[in-house]
Amino acid sequence: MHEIPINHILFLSTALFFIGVYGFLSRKNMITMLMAVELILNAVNINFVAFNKYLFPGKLDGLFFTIFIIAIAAAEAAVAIAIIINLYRSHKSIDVDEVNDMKY
Amino acid sequence: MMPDTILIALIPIIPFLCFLLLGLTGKKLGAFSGLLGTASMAVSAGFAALTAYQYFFHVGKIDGVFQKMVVFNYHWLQFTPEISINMGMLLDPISVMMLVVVTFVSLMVHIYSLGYMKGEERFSVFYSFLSLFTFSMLGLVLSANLFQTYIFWELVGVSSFLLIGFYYTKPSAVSASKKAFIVTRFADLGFLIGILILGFNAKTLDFGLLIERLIHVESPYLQTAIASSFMGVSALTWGLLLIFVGGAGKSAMFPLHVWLPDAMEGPTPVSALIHAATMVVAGVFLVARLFPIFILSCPVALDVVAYVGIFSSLFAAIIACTQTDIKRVLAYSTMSQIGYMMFALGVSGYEGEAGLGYMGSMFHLFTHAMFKALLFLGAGSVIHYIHSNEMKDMGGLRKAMPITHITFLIACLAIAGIPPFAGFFSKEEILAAAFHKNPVIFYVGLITAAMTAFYMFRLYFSIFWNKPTPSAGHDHHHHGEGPFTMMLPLFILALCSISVGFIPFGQFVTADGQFLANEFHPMFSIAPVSLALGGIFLAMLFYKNANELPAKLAVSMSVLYASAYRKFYIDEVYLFVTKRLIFNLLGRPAAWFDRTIVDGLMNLIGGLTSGFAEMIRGLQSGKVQSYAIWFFAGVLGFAVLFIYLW
Amino acid sequence: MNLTLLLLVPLSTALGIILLRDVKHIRLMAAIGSICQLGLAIKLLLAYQTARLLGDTSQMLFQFKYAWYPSLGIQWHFGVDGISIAMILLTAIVVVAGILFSWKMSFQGKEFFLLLVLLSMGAYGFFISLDLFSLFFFLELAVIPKYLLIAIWGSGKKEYSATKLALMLMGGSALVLVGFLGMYEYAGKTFDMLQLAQAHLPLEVQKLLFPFVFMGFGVFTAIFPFHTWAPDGHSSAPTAASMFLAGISMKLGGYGALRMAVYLMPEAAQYYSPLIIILASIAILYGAFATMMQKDLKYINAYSSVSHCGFVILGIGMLTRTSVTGAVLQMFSHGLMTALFFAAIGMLYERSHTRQIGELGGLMKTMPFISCVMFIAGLCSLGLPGFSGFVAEMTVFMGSWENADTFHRVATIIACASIVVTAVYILRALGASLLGPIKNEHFNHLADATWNEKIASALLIVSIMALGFAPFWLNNLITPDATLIIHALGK
Amino acid sequence: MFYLLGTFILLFGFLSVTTRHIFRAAIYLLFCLIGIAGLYFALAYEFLAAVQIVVYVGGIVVLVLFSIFLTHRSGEDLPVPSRIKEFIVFALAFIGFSLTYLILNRSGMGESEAPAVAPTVQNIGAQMLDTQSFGFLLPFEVVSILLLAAMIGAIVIAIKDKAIPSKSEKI
Repeated sequence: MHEIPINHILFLSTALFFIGVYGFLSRKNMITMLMAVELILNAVNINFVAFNKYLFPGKLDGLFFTIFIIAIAAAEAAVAIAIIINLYRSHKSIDVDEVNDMKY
Repeated sequence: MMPDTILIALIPIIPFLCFLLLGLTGKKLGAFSGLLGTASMAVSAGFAALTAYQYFFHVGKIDGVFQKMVVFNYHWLQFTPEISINMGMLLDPISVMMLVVVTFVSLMVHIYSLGYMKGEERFSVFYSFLSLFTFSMLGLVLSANLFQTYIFWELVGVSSFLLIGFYYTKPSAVSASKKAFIVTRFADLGFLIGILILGFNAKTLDFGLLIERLIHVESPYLQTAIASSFMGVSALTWGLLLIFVGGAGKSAMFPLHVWLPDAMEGPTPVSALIHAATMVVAGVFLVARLFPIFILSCPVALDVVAYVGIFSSLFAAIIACTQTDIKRVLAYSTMSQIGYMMFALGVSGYEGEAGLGYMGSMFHLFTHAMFKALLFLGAGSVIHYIHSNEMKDMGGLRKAMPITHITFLIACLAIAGIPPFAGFFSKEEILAAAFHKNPVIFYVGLITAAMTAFYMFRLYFSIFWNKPTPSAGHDHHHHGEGPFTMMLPLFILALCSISVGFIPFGQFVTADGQFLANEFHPMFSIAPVSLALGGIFLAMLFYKNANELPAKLAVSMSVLYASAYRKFYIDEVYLFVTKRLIFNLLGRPAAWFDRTIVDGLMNLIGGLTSGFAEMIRGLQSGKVQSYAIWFFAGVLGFAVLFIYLW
Repeated sequence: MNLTLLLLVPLSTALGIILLRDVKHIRLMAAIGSICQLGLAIKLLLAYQTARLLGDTSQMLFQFKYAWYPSLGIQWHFGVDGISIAMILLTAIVVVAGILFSWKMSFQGKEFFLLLVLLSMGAYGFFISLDLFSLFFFLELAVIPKYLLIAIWGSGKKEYSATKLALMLMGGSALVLVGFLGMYEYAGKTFDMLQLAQAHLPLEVQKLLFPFVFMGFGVFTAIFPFHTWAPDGHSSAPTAASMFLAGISMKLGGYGALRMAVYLMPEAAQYYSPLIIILASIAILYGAFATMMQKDLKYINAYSSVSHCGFVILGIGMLTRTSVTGAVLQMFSHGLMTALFFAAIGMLYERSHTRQIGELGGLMKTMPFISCVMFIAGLCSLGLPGFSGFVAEMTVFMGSWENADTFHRVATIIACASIVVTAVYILRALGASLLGPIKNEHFNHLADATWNEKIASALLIVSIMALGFAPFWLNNLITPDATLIIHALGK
Repeated sequence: MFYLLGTFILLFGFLSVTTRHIFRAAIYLLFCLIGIAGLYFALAYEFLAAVQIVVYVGGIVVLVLFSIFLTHRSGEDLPVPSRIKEFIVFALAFIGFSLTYLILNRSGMGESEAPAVAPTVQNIGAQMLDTQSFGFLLPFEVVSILLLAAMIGAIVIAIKDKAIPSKSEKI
């Protein structure tokens, strides 16, 4: 009935999610890590949308979640970037490995 | 009737109080401390003489037998219900005789030191040590308890240590004192174990009971002591032999004699007192003290005593012929004479005529104390004059020091056994005893006697003849022979060396306490006396005037001479055993093992713990990303675990 | 005689020290407190002897009980017998001497004296406790200040030594605690020593718990192979701490091993006796040989302590009345003697700034008093009659010899042999450091002991001599209690 | 159409996390987000697609670009991460992906045939501000407060603090 099987969409979102994870874990630059987090969030969004459309078409809850996630992602990005900038000021770097003041 | 306890107790206590007084306040007393020490020693000697008089002529003899009298006994330390250390005083012929000898020689040395040690910085310390030694020696001879003997034995050892090392800034004196202490300490280990064996077999440490229980064949104690054996030798024999080891250490018997020649590093009066007259005969005294057990229960041990004695005697005599340090010659001669005393005990029997050796031994101990002290004090005044111990620095002194010359000659004649000097009588007794018991020992003893005469006169001629008299204006011969305080003891001792031989010793000191006549057979005396005269003649030939003969002889007998000169390399063997073997094979590995293995193990445990902690700590790197990786890996791990493995 | 006083005096001294500010007042306070305590100890001794003379035959005198944690059976239970009185007396003497010897301590003097007083309080509490829990409490109280004393006021590699010492002693007390808890469980929830002694634990339990308690206390006594804290700890510790360490805390171990292990678990003690004897013999001879090679005076004394404490273990392991008495005598004697030795070394070190025997030499000339003190300590250590060491060692030998079989005899002979080795290393140390020519020019200008050092040395020497000349008073004090312990063995 | 979009999204997503050039990474991210918006279109969620473009493309990516300008001199390459770490991370990501996908495949999704509600702006608005059942007013308010708080927080964090005295003055 639907032209695209749900599993294919889920494949897409899963792949995107783990691309994000890969980026988050492998990048040292905080901004790129932040971007990877955005990818993860988007993968989740895709899931919500897909589930809403395929499994619960009679409701809009998935859509609302997606909207809220987008809003929170915006807030998160703002705060994260503020932190990054502050760190950059104090450490002259935004490399996560160099910000290891909390070790031991 | 008992002798006066207080009187006897005061004999050792006076020197002890003197020691405390001088030791604590010596510096303030200065030169007066010497007078104080001498005076107290004189009082003590007087009391000793009084005690001897009382004992020998009034109270000691009951039914014609001299008794062992315990005049005082106090439980000092109780071990088991039966065994305790008591502090007591035991009077019997030998202890009374020793009291007299010790206090008398000590008094002489005290007087002599007034002159000899004059101007010494630690004058008062010297006197306090002398007092300590006298106290310990008196305590030793008065002991009523085997363990008490051991206690004072150790104290004697330490006071000897202190006095040998009196010139403590001289490294040779320090090492000599250490050597003396450690060698005798090693022997004392034997003594201690011997005490344990005997004490626990007899269930007592009191001399009276101990001897009582170990000499009767039917005594159960003796039977167990003989029955229990270790390595095929009975416990009793072990005990006695080990005690003899202790005695041999103090008395410088081969092979524990090495400390004695080195001990000559001490001041000469000390050598005279400790290393000639009193302390070194403590071993003889100890064997004599336990003599009944030796002779009645364990003749084997007594044979060992005899052979060790005769061997040491000959051995020391050979070495004495080659030494050039006059005090060392005297030291070896002391060793040789103590060997005499030892083998005399060894060939002795117990009762009646058979006890001749015992009597002779004690007699020789007595006379030897006189003339050997005289020899040392004479040598001391020579050293005082020349400022050297070496024979080659001496010669032709007879004009410069006439008193010393004459007294020294008397002493030499006495030790050589020329009648009518003291040594002759005691030596005769010993040789006669040996002749009856064991011809081998007798002949070796004869040879030794001849050698004694030879080396003593070698010494005498080298010092007083040999070279022409030094000119009067010679640089360092500024003073005369020495003060009156040094000459007086020489006189008195010379007098004694001439006269004490005439004491009917057998009336006083015998093995069984009964009368034993001193008999002399002129025919028997011919051999030893003529041999001694031969030795003297030989020495005169060699050394009266400077000539080539000794050197030639030395060359012709080079191997023997060299090894005797090097004291048969015994010192080297000891050095090898101690320095090389004990230090390297025991000490060093123990220290290494401790630092590396034992401590290493502890450190390893600590290291492992902290290493593990270090490892875990590495995870807490502060790197957020690695936390994330671990976190994610953990999530995955749990996911796999819960989905597939659960 | 109220035993709580023995705790109150140090406690109030400690409070006083906390309140005072000036170091001069503080050390005066500490000295007064410790002297009061010495007075108390002597009074206790007299009161005890009077009570015994009057016919008091109960095992522990002056008992005091107060339920602390009734639900767990924990209580304050104090009481003393002859052995503990001997130990208390030893502690009191060493504390007075230690405080006098650290009179010049100016760096953080307040904390220093406070810790010393606390440590002594731990020791007193340990010796009077009859309740295993409070005993353990005081044991810990005696351990912890030592870490600080060494780590703060020490010298050399002090942190390492302090950590090692604290960890090993803590390990020991952990073992002890395991043993205690085991006994507590099996004996029906009681920590009371007297009840535990009556409880007769089953043999299997004893065999299980004995090694914990014995080895735990053994660590304190520097039993082989857990002795390595001693050389490092002693060598780094300041003088007073060394004295306390050797004079007091090694005795905690000996006392504990005797009281808590042998007395409470007699059958196991018999079972393990050969092992203990072997360990002790090793410690005695091996410690002595290891000492021969040491170059630092403090190491020499520390290793010789290992050797000497071996006699304590040997005496306990031999399990005869005489040997146990000897072990206690040896504890008493060794405490005084090592304290004196460490004090002498401390005085030398303070002046010459070196402890290497190769660098010292000829000090007898410039410091006759200190040298004499060291000589006396050395002679006592090598077991010279007239000093306490002789009495104690001989009693141990005698007691050991009572066991008439080859194994025990050989062990005794090994122990006896150490007197020769002891003589070697003591004379080597004394000879090299005190005698001979003066090695270093600046030694010529060193001053001799000051008044406080003289008083403290005299106190220790007099105590040593008091035992050496008249051992019977202490012997008579200890023997009845040693007999009691041996009776528990069923011998 | 969908597969084309999907390829596009994944390609740019992947490029975005692997490129060594940070500026390019941001641009790739932008493309990826646009692709997702396209996906929403394809699924007929037009409003959502619009929000996606407005907030993400217009907001967040711009914010990221700003911060890149602030913290980087442009044209600088990112450091190469260590091979081992990269490999581990890649392996982890791959394992995670396969695990997840295996589970997805194993469980069939019961697709619903219920009548669909059209995701029109009207419907969305009505339900979002509805206080009745399934209304989202409360979350909406919470999110708005969160946004406010985030805004203030971001300002506070990023502000240059001149008021705090230096350490030396303090002591």
